[in-house]
Amino acid sequence: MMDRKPILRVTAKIFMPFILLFGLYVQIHGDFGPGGGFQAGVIFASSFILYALIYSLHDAKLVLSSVALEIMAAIGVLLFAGTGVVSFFYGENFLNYNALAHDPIHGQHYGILIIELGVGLTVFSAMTLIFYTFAGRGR
Amino acid sequence: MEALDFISPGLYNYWIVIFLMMAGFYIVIARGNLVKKLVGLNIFQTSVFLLYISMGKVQDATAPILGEGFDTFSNPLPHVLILTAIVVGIATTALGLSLVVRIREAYGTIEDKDLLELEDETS
Amino acid sequence: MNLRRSVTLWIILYIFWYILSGYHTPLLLTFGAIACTISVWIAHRMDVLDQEGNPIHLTLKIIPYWFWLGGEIIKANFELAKMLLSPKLEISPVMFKMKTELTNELDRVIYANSLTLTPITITVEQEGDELEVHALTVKAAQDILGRDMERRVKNINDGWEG
Amino acid sequence: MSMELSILLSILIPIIGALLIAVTGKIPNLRESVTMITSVALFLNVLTLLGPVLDGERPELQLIEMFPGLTIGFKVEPLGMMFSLIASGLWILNSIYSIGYMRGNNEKHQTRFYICFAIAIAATLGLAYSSNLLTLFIFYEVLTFSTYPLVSHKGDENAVKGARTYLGILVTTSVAFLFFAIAWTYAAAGTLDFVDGGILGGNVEGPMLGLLLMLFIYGIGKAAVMPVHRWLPAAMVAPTPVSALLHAVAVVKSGVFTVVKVIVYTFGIDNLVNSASAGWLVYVSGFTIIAASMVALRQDNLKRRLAYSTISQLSYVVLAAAILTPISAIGAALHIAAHAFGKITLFFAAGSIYTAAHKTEVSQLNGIGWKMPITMTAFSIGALSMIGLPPTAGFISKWYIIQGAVSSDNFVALAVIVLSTLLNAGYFLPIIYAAFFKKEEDRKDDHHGDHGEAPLPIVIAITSTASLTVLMFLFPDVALELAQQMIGGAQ
Amino acid sequence: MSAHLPVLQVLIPLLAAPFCVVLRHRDIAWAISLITSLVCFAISLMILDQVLTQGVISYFMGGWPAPWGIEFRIDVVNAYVLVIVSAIGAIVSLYGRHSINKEIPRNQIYLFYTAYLLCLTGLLGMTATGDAFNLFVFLEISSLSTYALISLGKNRRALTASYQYLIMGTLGATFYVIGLGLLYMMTGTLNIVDLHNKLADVDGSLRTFQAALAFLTVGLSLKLALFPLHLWLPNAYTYAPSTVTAFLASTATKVAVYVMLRVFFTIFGVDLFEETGVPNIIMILAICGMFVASTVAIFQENLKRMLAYSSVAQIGYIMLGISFLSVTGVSAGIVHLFNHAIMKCALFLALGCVMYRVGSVKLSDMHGIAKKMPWTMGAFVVGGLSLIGVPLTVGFVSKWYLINAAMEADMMPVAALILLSSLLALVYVWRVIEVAYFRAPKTESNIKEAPLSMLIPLWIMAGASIYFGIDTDMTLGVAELAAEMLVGGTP
Amino acid sequence: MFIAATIAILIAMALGLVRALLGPTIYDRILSGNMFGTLTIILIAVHGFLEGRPEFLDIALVYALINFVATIAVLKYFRIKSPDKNETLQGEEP
Amino acid sequence: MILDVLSWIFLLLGGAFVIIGAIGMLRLPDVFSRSHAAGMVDTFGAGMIVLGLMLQTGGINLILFKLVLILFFIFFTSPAANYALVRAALADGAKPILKEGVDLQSSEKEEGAKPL
Ligand code: NA
Ligand code: NA
Repeated sequence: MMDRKPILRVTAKIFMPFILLFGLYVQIHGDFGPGGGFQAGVIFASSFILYALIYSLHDAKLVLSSVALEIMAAIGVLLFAGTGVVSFFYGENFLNYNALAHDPIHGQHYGILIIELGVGLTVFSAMTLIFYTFAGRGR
Repeated sequence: MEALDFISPGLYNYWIVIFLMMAGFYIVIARGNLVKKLVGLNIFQTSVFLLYISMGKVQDATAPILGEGFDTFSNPLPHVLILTAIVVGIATTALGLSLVVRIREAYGTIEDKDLLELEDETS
Repeated sequence: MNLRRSVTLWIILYIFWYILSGYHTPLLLTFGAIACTISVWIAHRMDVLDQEGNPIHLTLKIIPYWFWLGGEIIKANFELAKMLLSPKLEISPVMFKMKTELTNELDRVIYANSLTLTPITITVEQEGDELEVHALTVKAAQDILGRDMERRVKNINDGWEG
Repeated sequence: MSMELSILLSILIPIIGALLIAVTGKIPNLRESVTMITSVALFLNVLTLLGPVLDGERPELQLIEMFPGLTIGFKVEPLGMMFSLIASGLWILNSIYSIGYMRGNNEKHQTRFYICFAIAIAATLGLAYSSNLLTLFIFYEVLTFSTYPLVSHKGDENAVKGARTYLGILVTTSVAFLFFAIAWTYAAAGTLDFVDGGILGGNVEGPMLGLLLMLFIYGIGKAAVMPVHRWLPAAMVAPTPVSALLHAVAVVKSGVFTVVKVIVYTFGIDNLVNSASAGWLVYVSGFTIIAASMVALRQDNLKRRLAYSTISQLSYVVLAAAILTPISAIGAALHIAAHAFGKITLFFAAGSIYTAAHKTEVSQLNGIGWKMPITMTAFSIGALSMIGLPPTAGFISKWYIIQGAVSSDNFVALAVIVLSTLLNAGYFLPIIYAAFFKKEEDRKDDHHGDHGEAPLPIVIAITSTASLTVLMFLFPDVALELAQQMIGGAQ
Repeated sequence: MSAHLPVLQVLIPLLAAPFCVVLRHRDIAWAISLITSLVCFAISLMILDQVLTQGVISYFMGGWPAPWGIEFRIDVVNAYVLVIVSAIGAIVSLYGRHSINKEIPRNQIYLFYTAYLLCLTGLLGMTATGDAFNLFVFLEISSLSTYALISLGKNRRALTASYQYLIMGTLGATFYVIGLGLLYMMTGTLNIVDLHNKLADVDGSLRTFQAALAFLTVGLSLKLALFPLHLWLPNAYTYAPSTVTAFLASTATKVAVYVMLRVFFTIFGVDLFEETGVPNIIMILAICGMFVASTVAIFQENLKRMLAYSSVAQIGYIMLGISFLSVTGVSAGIVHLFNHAIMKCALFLALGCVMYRVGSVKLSDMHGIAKKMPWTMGAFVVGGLSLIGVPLTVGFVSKWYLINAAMEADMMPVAALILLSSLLALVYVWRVIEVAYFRAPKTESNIKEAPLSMLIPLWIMAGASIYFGIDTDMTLGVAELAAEMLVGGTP
Repeated sequence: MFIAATIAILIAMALGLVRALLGPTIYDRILSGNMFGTLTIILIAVHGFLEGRPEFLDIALVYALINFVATIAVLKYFRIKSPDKNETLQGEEP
Repeated sequence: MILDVLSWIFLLLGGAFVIIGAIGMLRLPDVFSRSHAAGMVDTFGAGMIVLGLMLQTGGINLILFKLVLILFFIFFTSPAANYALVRAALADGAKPILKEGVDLQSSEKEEGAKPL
């Protein structure tokens, strides 16, 4: 299949690393503008979906299996919610990261970074998983 | 530029919002194909994104993030809201599509009309 | 693993990161390094790290080609615009198959995409050395068969043996 | 034994009985013994309350307070006392009769029959002792539902159809009208308790009071005021002991009992007299009396004739209450008892004829009086009571009603009573005449040509109820005392 | 830790859900969801206690004050709803194991519990949050997991039902967000209390308020299945796995009603709400729903579908109560929220037992089933009586309040309509009772009573629908407090 | 000038929508859908400038990516999903 | 100032071509010929507008870079998407409307390729 579509294949090959990196860029820079995790997740998932579309679902699953994705989604949720819980133990409210570092500014940054990472992971794995089931069933 | 005021942000947006809403709603209701209904649903949801985009400058609230050398956004709220709404929209669409695929597997069709006939037979 | 390509890709990605990031704190630069490594790793797992996927060998020679192509695109666009705006839509669509002399798959793709990017012609199918093209006018079809563009694509890749 | 406990036991004894019947269902003799013991125990328990009530005590028991002003509670007042005595007393006789009837006719589902019967009795006693409208309503509905399996007992299509009509009319009217009226009463008066002199005085007035009364009267479908009487003929599909339960022991009695209670304790007689919005009730009940009698006249099926007679007799009670004089109210209370004894006798007789001779039509009864002398004598006593002739209970109650009508110059009521007496005579006397003085026709296809008196339990039961009908004429003291106490409070 | 209860309430199920995915074993997943829902229930009780003793709890995410940070704000109203949702969640988890193992493919069971916990998260979050947009997010979490849960049903029609619900639900949610967007444009805030305060200062025309309210109302009406926007509900309830149906029927629509209460009374306030004219429309639709849905229910052969239509009717009662805009009416609505949750849960759990043993919930497959499954059908009857509104069940309490609210508002016809529609409920419940109790089984089969692990939760619910029908202190007390707060206009 | 560009884009979008509605084949619709997507990206970019909100560019980029992936996905989906070719090509169902 | 003027020119040009391309979408007869017009909008029209925006960024900065990215992205993916579409249509059995009786062979130059 892949040999018969050189135009799409080459385009995808060239772009893939950049899409992935752009996803990570959005992820890391999420705290400068809100919502980074989600966008990153979407971008990352898009790259996997593109890969599965142009190559095959089988190839995509070799790169990242369904089970791995399910567990990643779970970890994502745990990261998101679990980080908030940490603040309880410092006597702060949920999602208050002032406690996470010595000064509140850094604390907030780390907190948001981890949370966004959780969101990104969840969004990415959920979207990819749904695509897997969707594409896998469709034949 | 006064003649073009009707397209200035704040007005033309609303016409698009209303148009998309109507169009999306119409497609959801009138189309018999399950995928097309989902497309309509997406268009309908898009109208919401536009609605929230067009109120970007409603209030001068500041972001609740402590500054560290870089500026805070003037009103990041709609931004967040749109993104959230988009997440929800995508998740819904994805779930909808996977349902459609399974419906196709189970019934062999994704046309409303045929589905109704098939369901009447079985029930 | 093709180490040379991995390293070059990593470097390119890191430059990309550096420009995009804007905030050059140690933390973010470290994150950048990690991000680039992850990207390269996944790319490697996806098996996209070959001469097609990472055509660093073309970098210099392709830029003049782009300028030339840009000119062609502009010309063709104006031509198409004229056709579309004239009251009589004077088109004479043709579709034909041809064999390209390009031996390298990447060159063939560049050629096919170049055809598509300039209006009036589009590549409908490309498989091996066989190309199927749809052209809006007979003249454009004949221009293609004149092989000017094909030669220029061949030039980009001159001297490189894949 | 405290009186609270007696009240509680009045409801619990039949329920415990029902449970024991369920347990012993596999052994018929044991099961029937349980029924008998339970019914006797219940009657004795009810009797313990009679003395105190006659002495002017009003035992109370508050069970549950759902929310302020809305309780499940009991209070034994004279009318309820009288009703509970009738119901629990007749249950004993009815049980004796049932044993004979059910065995004699090889009926199925006998266990279910006795269980539902016991529950119906429990509901009746709960209803009789209710201290407020809500409690009364609950037991009213329990009574309806517990009698459904009894009415549909035969289980064939006809029985289910009749039972559905029975249930449909009773429930619909009770929910749509009675419950609505109760809710209205609560909204207006803030309470639902039965209070001497009524609770609505000053709260609802004028035409609205008439409307509310109408909701009550038609909501109490068990009183069978036309046109909500249809359930009663429909329920004739039931076995005879059930008919007796419906017509004499529990169901229709609950209806007229509720009507009297509502008029006396919720509206208050004085309140109604003053507002003059109850006048229509005389006409409605009068019409029912006459119309039902005329329908009865044309029925050949004996039980159907009795059913229409019941409809007519029930409206006597309603009419008596509607005349709105103390004397007529006493008549109403007495008529509940009188009709109970008379009508149960008549139904026992009908069942007895069915069991022994398998006859159901009036036209088949020629000469039967000589084959079944006890049954037909009892029947005659019951019929006389219905007509209102001495020496039967019906005479006494009718006497009070007429007195009430005369004292309040209510000539419409008077005319109705006179006319209906003629009609009653018109549909009962021919039966008695035919039974004793006409010759039986020879019919070759009749395999039951040779028969004697009904089984012994039936004979015992029927003799007892007929005796009660006469005894109440001879010794009306207790009933009269209770009825007078009821009115005494209202004045 | 007690300061963090509001957020823990939502967070615990959210954190538990991924563990079901990671651990992947069906029994472990069940254990996780059971423990989680029990903990949630305990937390909700603690929260209710806190609210009742200390007043409103306000919890700011991340410590930022309103309107920037997301606030969890819990007063009597949502403390009450939290208890309902988490109680039902606990019962359903307790009940579900056998039923789920039977109805859902083995390899999908862990996903079922994940979706279930996420659904619980969403519902609890919707209830706890004080931020109108955050509410939307939780709404979608619960909705998406609901679609997934429904699609797990055995019949292939579960798929189309889920799809249908997805379309309607998403339309509803989008309408809600549009309405919210309009409010946000007027006020610049999304915090519910803040919205209330700022709306008072907005000098917009009535039109703009109407537009925003219309969007919100239509959106929420879709979610709570207000007639005629209920079309998704019958199929969804019918074809979802039994456990899911029980859970959804008693929580999802209830939470949507709660949100509607918030929008009407907390955000807009009684006066503005009344001015828009929306209450009248709701009243009319509610009454239409009561009748149309009940009538349709009568003709259903599939009992899950019958109960689904009954739910539409019952939602009509709730909305009717709210539309009176009086303390009594809103109390009736709120208390019915609780009561209906209990009774519907019992009913659907009973059907789950039938499904488990018989493999069908069609009426024609249930002839004489009461003999084989007496406990299951007993609970069904209790639930059914409650649905009708029989005294001593929870259904009576809410209906009594509802009728009183109608009387208070001088709307006698509405009160009458409430009663008439109860009759329709009686008809469809009675159909089942008649078939289950009075019909002979079609074929001899060795159907057994459901396992104890299903019967116990079932009877907890059935018992609760009697207990709270008698002891109304807690339910009515809280409902009245809540109603006073909502109608009184103190956010 | 931004506004002129905005108007041009909107007009083009409207025309594209007309084509999408006219069809007649599913591919015409996808084609105009894709074009619509591109125009949306440009519109977001221009709008960002107009509003002085350059951070909208990120959204535009993401949107461009999704637009591309979606187009490929839809094409793949429809080709697989049309056992009866004529029906798909006629586009509109009767 | 010159940059400004140039920028306006690009923006207007882009706008014009976007509209012309859209008109082409309407006028051209089949999906194959329409894809030319779509390509015009996607690449040239969009590219001109982005170019116009790039000149407005006032120097080399992040915004410029992101616009370049957008431009690159569009230019790389548009032909691929276009190709995928046309190929799919063809594989699905769509027949392009062609001018009849054209013999590309006859007008062919000596060294030119032969159409198959
Ligand atoms: Na071209
Ligand atoms: Na092109």
